[in-house]
Amino acid sequence: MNLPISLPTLPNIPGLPPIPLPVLPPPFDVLIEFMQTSEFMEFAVELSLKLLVFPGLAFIMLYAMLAVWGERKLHARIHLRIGPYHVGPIFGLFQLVADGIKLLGKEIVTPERSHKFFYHLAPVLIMSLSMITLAFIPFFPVGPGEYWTIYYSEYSLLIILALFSLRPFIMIMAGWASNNKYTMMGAMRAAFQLLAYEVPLMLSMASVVILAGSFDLAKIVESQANMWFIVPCFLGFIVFFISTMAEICRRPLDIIVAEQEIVFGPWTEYTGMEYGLIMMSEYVDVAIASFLTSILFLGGWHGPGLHPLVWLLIKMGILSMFFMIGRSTWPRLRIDQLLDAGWRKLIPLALVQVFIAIVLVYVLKVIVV
Amino acid sequence: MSSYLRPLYMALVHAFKRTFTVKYPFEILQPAERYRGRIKLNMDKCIGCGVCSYICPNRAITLVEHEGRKYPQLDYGRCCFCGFCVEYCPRAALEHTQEYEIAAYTKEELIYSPLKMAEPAKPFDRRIVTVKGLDSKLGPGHG
Amino acid sequence: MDVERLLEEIKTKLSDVLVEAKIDRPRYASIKVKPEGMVKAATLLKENGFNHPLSVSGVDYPDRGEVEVVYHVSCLDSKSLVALKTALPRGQPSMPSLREIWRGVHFHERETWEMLGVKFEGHPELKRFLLQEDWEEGVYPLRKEFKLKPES
Amino acid sequence: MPIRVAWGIQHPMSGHLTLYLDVDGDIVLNTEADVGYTHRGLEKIAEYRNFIQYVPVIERACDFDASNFALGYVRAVEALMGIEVPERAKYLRVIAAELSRIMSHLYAQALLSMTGGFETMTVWSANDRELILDLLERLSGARVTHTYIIPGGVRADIPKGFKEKAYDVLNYLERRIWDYYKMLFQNKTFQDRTMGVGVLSKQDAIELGITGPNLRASGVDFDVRRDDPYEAYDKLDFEVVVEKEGDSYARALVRFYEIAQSIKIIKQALKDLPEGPIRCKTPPMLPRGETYTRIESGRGELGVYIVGSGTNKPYRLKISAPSFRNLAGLVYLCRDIPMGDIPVIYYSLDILLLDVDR
Repeated sequence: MNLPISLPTLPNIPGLPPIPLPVLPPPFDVLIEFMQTSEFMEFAVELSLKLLVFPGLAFIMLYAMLAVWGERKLHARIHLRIGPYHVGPIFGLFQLVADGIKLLGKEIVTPERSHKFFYHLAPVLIMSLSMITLAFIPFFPVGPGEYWTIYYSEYSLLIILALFSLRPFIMIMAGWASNNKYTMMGAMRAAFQLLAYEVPLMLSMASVVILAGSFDLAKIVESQANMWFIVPCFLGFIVFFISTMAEICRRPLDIIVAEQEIVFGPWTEYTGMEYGLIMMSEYVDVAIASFLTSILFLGGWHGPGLHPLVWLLIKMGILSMFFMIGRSTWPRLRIDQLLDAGWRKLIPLALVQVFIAIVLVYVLKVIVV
Repeated sequence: MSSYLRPLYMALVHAFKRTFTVKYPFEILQPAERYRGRIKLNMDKCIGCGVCSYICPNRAITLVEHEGRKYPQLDYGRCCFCGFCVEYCPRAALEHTQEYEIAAYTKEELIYSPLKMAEPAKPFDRRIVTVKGLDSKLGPGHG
Repeated sequence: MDVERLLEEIKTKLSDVLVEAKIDRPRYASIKVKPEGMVKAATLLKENGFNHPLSVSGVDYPDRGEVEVVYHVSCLDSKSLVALKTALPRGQPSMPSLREIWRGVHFHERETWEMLGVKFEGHPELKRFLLQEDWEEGVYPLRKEFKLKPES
Repeated sequence: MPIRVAWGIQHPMSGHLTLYLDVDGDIVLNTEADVGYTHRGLEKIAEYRNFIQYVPVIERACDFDASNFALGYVRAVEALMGIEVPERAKYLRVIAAELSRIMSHLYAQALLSMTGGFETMTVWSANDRELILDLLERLSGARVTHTYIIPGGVRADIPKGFKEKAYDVLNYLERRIWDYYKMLFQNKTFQDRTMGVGVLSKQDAIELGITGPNLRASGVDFDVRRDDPYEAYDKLDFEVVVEKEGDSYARALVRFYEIAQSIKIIKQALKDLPEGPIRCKTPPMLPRGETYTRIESGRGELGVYIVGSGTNKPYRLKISAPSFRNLAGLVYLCRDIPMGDIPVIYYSLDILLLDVDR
């Protein structure tokens, strides 16, 4: 893969003896030898570039800052107020940095009779789970068959689905470990909601997979070159949008963290940077949701003119605004209404959509897989 | 279906209306001219009769010696700003100012001695805003 | 039914326990009854349409040595109001609870018990209501001997 | 096996109240209310304050609806003294009371929309309540606890530019409440959360002694302002809003339409405000005897039972607060419902704990 930057090589300064390499037992000497080759160096630099810059840390921090600023300004304007005002250049852009520094200063409290190990493990897990999901999303084509993604596999959609289904366990772990009635109720609600909305999520993905013919996200985007999948499966788009909203628990489907009923759901007892991690993972989830929606239905990086990555970011930006606007337009649904909507309304719609997809592909042969 | 999308339409329409909030420490809202704020004592008019301390519902006013004469001393920890003392004072020695920023760190600081009550009203040194634009399409705002 | 006809009916039916019955204002009557006649009077009132309970107030008269309990009940159709009063001995004031007749007086009776010590037999939940947990038994704040310390 | 959860005093939406819920899964089987956190013994204080001094104290019994409570107490005192307030003071009292009712209804709507997590309506209602507070500040000198209505009449006449300012605000509010209707009452999610929740039948409402908008939402056509008119209400025409369903949505709707009615009342009162004095002499002492007067406050029918003692301090004062009687409705309704409905029912009944504890 030709990288836009020059590769560093091991420094052998003339005049000084070459750096003696350590002699290690059998399995490691092969590893050391392999690390000498330029091919490994190239892989290491590229991987660190991906981990630390684009889909990794720097992008997430930047996106979170913009998302926090955008969301709070959007809600403020709808509430006829001003929103963050004093921190940072454009009226409060550095609000997340300010909140982060504040949270870093706060003490991390451990509730008295809570299960210490699992209590402190939960926020770390929820954050890492959200970040891992980013590793499998292809962002833009680099070569003919090459894509800019941390781990390229033909089953990337399946892996993401598997990671999505891991989320309720971490919430139950947090709810159970913090030894508080409200967190227990929040954990049970998390189990209900996330399981209820995984089925429509899968079915709406299924319709896209049928049209694209493969589980690989890159191929799905490639097959949307001339017609975005939102056109044939618009129903699928709606079902997918609503069920991802439930998966990342955004209002109006956020009974997991319903402040008015169960204080803050499974996350009630967390303070300090643990609370920061949980909030951060919420914005990473919004990023994932908008990436997935734009890749599956809005044709990923396809778009006239601009660089493919820019197109993906534009679509993702607009979609994340739509994920966030729910907070100030609809009140929260009750748990039984929410589950009823999940099981009785979304799943039939998704099934209809799958039927349409099958008809389109195999019966009318309109779309060649 | 319309009632799902109507709030979304209303929210987006309101996103472009005028903001209603006041940036309080930097701007201040214009109190009404009849506003019952801090109570100012006019030392020479006061005859020390104690009607104010009798009528005060929360017993906030007590009479205090000062250079041989009795003057009211107001404890803002108890005062409920009902304005009865100003209304029932026979010599109109007490009057309202438009100040309402009289918070203090300790309860003792809240007890205003007659001298402190006699200080003249401080004018507002910040931008004063009033409600305007009630009839405009943009909705009311403070400017 | 309106207040005048109600008074005639009360005078005829409750003549033995009736102490006095008069009309203070148009559509506002007050009936004073002996304690044992309360349940009868209450059921009679309820049958005549007075089924909207307003309040239960206790008034302590140390000089007359009695605690007067006043039930205010209104009839929504005829828009009239009745005050059903009874006087109880001040030492151990107790009377049958009218909770079965008017469901709404549940909290009112509980508060009157707490504030004045009027024991309502048959009331399912006579326990601390508004006062703090460590309020010692037997002290009833709204009695005249309970003095507020005059502030400053 | 139900666990006992304290939906209690340390809870974002509970206010000064602890509800001990027997929760089985997500269903609340039974509720027990523990109140008294804001009990200040206002009835005992009444025996230590003369009838003029007590007006600011009783306004603290329900400070979202201060003028109505002051009006309730003052009418009881005047009924005991047997004095008649001049005509202009009656109209001014109606204006202050109706402004205070709009203030109370807007705040109730703000809290109810907060229960579904709907901050937008909360902030909008609070914004427009500010305009009403400005009007009351111009009229009486204080934003929330006005102490404007005192025995014998009213403390001050309307200031110079008050009528024009009031017409501006009221015209704006009249248009504005239809924004609320589109945003809140036609919001399908809000309808899902409140329709059919906490249904109070007409018979239960009457027997439990429920008052105010909650009673009218259950189909009972009763309003003290029309059926037992006081001050200038018999000279002003307005309709009494009645709904039939008796659920949380109907209660919110009754309060919503009552704001429109109050605006109509204030405009009429401002238009035909008679000339004349605004206060009359009051005898120095409260005569012996007792009386019970009632007015329609924002939350319901406020009954004041006062026993005169011949001195200027009442012998006994009983405040029959509307929220105290609605509390019976809350405990009755919070049975066999999902956990999510507790805040909706609690705030649709518009129970203010300052009222309950006095």
